[in-house]
Amino acid sequence: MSLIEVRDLNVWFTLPGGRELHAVRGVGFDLDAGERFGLVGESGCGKTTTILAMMGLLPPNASVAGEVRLAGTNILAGGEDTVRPHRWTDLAMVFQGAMNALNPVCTVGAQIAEPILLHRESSAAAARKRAGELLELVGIPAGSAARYPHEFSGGMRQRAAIAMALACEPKALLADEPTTALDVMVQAQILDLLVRLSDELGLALVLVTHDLPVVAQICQRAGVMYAGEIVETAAIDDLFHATRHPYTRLLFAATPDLYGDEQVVSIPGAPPRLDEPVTGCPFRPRCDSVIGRCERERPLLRLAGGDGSGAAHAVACHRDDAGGSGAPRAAMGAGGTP
Amino acid sequence: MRGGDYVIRRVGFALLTIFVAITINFFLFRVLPGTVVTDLARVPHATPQLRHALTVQFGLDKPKWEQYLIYLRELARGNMGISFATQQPVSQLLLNDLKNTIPMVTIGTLGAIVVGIATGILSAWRRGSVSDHLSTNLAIAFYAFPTQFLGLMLLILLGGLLPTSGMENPYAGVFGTQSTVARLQDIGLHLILPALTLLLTLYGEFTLIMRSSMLETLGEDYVLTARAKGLTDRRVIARHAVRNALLPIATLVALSIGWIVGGAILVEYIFSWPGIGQALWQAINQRDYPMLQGGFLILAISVVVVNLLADLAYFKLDPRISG
Amino acid sequence: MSAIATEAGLAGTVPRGRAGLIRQAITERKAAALGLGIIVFFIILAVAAPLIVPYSTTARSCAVFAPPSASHWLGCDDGGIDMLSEIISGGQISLIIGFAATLIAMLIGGGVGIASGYFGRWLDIMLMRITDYLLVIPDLAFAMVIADVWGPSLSHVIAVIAILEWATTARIIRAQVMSVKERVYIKRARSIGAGHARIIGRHILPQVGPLLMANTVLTVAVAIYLETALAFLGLEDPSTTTWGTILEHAFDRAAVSAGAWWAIVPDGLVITLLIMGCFLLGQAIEDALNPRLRVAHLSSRRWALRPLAGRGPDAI
Amino acid sequence: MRLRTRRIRMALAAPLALATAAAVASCSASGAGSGSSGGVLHIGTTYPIDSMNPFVAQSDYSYAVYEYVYPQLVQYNARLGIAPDFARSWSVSPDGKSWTFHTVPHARWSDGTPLTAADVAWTINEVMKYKNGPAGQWAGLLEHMTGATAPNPTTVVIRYSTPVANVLAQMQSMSVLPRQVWAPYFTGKGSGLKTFPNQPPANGKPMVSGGPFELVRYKANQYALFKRNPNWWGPKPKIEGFGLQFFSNADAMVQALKDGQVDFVGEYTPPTAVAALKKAGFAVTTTPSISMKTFIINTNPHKTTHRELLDPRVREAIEYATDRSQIIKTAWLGLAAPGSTIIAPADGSWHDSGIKALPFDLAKANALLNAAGYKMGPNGMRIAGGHPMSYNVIFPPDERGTGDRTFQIMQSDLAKIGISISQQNMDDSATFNAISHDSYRTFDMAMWDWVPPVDPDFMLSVVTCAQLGNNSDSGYCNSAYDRMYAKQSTLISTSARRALIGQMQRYLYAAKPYIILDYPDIIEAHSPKWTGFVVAPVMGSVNSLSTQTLLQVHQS
Repeated sequence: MSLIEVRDLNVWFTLPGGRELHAVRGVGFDLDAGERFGLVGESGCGKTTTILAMMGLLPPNASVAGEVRLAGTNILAGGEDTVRPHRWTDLAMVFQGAMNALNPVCTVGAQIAEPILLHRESSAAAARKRAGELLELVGIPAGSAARYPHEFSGGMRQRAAIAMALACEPKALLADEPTTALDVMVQAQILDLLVRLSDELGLALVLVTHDLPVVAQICQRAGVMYAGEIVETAAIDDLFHATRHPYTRLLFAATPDLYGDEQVVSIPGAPPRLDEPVTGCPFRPRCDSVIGRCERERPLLRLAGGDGSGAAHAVACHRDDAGGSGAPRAAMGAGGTP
Repeated sequence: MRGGDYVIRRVGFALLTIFVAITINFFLFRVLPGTVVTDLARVPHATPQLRHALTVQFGLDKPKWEQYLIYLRELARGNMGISFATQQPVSQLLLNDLKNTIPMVTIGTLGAIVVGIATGILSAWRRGSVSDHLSTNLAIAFYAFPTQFLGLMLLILLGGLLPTSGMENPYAGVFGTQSTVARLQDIGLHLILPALTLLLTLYGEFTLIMRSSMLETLGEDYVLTARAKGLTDRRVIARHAVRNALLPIATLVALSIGWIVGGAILVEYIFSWPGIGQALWQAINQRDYPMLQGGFLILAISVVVVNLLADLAYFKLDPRISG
Repeated sequence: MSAIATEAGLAGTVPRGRAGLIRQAITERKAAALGLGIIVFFIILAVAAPLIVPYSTTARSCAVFAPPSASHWLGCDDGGIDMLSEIISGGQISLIIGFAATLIAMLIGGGVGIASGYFGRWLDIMLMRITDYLLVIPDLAFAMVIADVWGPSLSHVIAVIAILEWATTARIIRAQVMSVKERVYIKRARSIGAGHARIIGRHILPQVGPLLMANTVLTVAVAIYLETALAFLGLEDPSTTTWGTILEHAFDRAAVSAGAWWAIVPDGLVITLLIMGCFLLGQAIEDALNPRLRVAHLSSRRWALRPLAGRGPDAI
Repeated sequence: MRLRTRRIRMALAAPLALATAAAVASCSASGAGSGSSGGVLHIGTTYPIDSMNPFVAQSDYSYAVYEYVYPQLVQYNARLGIAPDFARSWSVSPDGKSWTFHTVPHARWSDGTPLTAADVAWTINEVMKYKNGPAGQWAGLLEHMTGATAPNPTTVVIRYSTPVANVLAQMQSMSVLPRQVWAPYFTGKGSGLKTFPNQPPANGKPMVSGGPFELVRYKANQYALFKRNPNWWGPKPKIEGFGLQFFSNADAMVQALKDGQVDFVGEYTPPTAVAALKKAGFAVTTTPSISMKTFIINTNPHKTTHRELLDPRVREAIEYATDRSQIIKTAWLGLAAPGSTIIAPADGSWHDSGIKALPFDLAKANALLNAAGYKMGPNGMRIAGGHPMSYNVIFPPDERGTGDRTFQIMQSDLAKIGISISQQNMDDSATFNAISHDSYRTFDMAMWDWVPPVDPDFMLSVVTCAQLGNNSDSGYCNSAYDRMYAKQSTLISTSARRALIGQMQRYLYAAKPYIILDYPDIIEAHSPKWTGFVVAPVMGSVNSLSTQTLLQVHQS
């Protein structure tokens, strides 16, 4: 049994007009201690909603189904009250907009010490000392605990957010596009930091991003999401080199690599509206290898014919059930391999 | 100190505004047709000598500019002249009146702020619920009530239960012993209706502003972070949302001080509260320039001071302002 | 908007241009529709006043403080004049004062706001000191003196209210103009040689227009409020019948002691209703113009739980 | 409700005489009625005591307080005749130029210092020195006076340059000041006279008093509390003390009466509250007063505009179109008497009952105007001197409330005879300014009122040429009338003076500078638990005419 098991997670949003938007449609994956799992997909595919749903951080007009089992027990069973104790103690989160993820009118140190005081320590001094250590851990001088978020640079603010996430030694860190808002140099430092922390502290990491090279660089396994569900999941090498789902393949083709020797191909059309029912495979309108069944039947995520090289490789595509698979594209350019 | 020049600049602006207030005040009252001497008209056998004596005594015979310079010189010495009507030094009278107005206005305003902020937070947190609609519409209704109408209604409805005029029942102290505690209680009782009227006409604005400011703050990412940290709703609101939502309230209080004073005048008029509003009202009737100028000056200074305090409070509350 | 909102597609259909925004604000929010309804009702009442007024407002038609009866639904006031007719025709003049004063306040306030916001420097400092003074002075006390100086005729009351109210408008418009002025397309327009008048006309006014509209409606509420306060303190011409003078007559002739609630309550409620109407509408337009109202992350209502949806046996 | 201190203080300087006995309540001086003594009478008023300094105060309740705090030589009895007070008896020299008063022996001030005739002489002589300066407010009391001497502790002799008719009335309203308190202020330029607050010292001791009560606590514009003066030389008052509380509006005052916060409400009880108060079981007394509401028409011969108003037929027509009974019914709810001459009937024998006001007769008014040649022009207005007969009526705030309704009635009636009037509102100062502008040559009409003292001298003086720019609000100036006025002020014998005053009233009624609209009643209300009120035609029971009420009032 792995550290975190997400089973058939569904999220609906009731819109003001009364219509319902099915943002997450039966997502499931497992996460072991120290493992780094990437969740990839275009914006609006439900990846952020998924990790927010795991911590119950949804707005009032949302409704959730499915299970998030932590050491066997489903923390979403009783709604907000059962999930709250697990927040920051078991699952912690780092948000994308580092600029205002920190409270502008409180010092950084105080914001880091706050969860420690809440869940762990009783004395403020101990919490403050721990906050200083955490800042040092993420490469920020402990002295700057007394300064305010607007006095930090983008990178420092994200480091502080990470330090805050580690305040109560969580089992898993859910990172929502942690580096998207940062420039490339700072991005690399943050990613190294995440990898180092994951290895040293055995911290499980779920990295939500639309940036494939980043996933390739630091994740061991990844799942590709489209229109609210995982369409393909595999170990990082299989995903890049033994791509089975047409969307994944097209996604790689749409990502310019460092040396630019490949012709960048954009995927025509747009993801389907999540507030309307979908018949058949959601990717069908944009897929380049449509077969008869795609029209009628919605493909389910099934274990593909594994090539026996380790972690399971699952895909939700009718072509795959038929034994053959779309011609895998040539291996990614040099930048793609870890 | 952080933003030292910010404070100096704000104080500078405040002083400039007060000076403008003094000048405009002075000439504003000289525009009134008729002077206090004409007001003495129809005093039986007020001999022409008396009228002349009064004109000279109040310096009404000198050209306006000279009067203005005299007025500035006297003001620098803290002497606001003597009231034409009662011949007593204006500063003493006005400070006395201010002493009566301040408790009533402070309690009414603070009450309004507290009630306004509390209902604002509650209805923001319970957005869309019945209690939200109820408290918002009630706030708008009370805010829309003309102060004098509200005062009259309270006078009619609570007239029997609570004292409806004056600041205290003076008899107890004179015709029998009355401990200071009993006297304070008595004043407290007399305070309820005027302060309540002021509270009800003012709190609505604070509720609405606080509600929209809270709604905006609750949409900020750091609220999500706070919730993610496992804080209960109450703690998230108290620790993170309210502090940020309070910023616009500080400026609103400053802006509405002029409105509060207007309300105080009406409330004092209805409940015979012997405050500065009442004094201003009588001064206008008796064409009592020194009292009018003094009263306006005190009101202008108090408004400017409150504005300054609000600026400084805002500056202190929000570290982002470098000043 | 935070990540969730975009994903949840809550933005809905974005209305075309600012005017559409206001129309949407009114249709969307019940309160705004109610506010607009109240205002329109009173305007119609004022326009139709001469036709539907049951009794004359100057001639006596019943006993002093006669209680409400079949012939006089709202009884009579201290001069034996029918209360209902007074309120209907009183509304006519109160509205005229309210709208006229607001119009003047908007013109002056808007002008000063745009001028000081757009041209800035010394003009800005000078104009702002005057506005500071007007904001600093308690408006009712100021109005008392001015109305006393000029004598309590109708036009003086309008002028007094206009003088007091343009300062707040100027302040708001100035802030908006200064933010708009910094926008890129204004700088670009100036760089291609557009004259000040053109820039103000083409770019700044459309931006400022809706905000001015919202502020106008709120100022009407304040103008009516001030009118009644001035009348109550006896600074309005008692021979004209307005909602304010009705209350003043009642108060002057001790209606409360005479137990004549009908001389006070209906008039007070009518004033409150109109002010509420203006306020609801103004507030709604302001909300519509203020797109930053996000989805709240925190609310007393919680997200709901649903039973597990059916999935294939071997699905992960 | 406007602050009306100014118009009332006329009651101050000139002599006062009480109205006929009819108005007086039953209780006689000796206090035969039973009922417990003691208790504190709580009085409510809408006129604040603006100052305790008699050289500054203008509110009539201030003068009522001086009546009870300082001694006066004489006072009025229930029949408005002059009765002994601090002076036991008095006599006048044959040439009428010197008056001798014999004062109460062994009297003492509240602080124990002896109160003798010397105090009276001292007060008169000191005020004489400053009457053209700070003590100007008392100038009227000391007219034609040359000085006073006190040959012995119980005799004071006051000498005049010419015989003066109303010496007794003047002495009634002149308070004797305690020398031990006021002496330091009657020095140098006397500027201290006006700035001395004359209030109880901070240490809580009462203010030095020579009357039945002493002022114990005073807060400007709030309240004044009085206790019995232990050392008072006159009959002991039944009540232990009384308090005057100020209300900013009539509703608050009536509400306080209903709540029991106040026992007695005098003078300006609103007529509209009378019915409700009676229903609630309160004792409401109404009595004719000598105050009057006037409709002023400019009679100044040098008038620049609308000279048709100088035509007596026009003024007569306007009086015919004045519906006094409707005004009394609507504006005063019946609590007023129809007006006629400037000396009110409630003023007793001075009123000339021979003068009958013109009845309300629109036909006669139209006939008069047609006869005078003022044809009816377009939109219902007659034409005079080439322009429509439409006039501005200057309207002071004192007239708000009842005055508004009176104006509306006159406006609609005058319209029926082709004259249109419009209300021109302004405050007190501006009103006098507008009337006296350009020496009374520009104003057409005005509405104002008078609350004169009981003695007719003041009311008659208001229309003399000497008062132009001072007390005159009509601009009327006629040398024949002035000669009559000067003569009456020297007639010692009341019967001769009464005859001349009657002739003056008839003369004025014909000239019609004023149309006297009505004489509003005094309206008072008090809780049934109190009795013994002596109502007077000026200010009602608590007045500046005598100390009777507060000596006799007690809980029944």
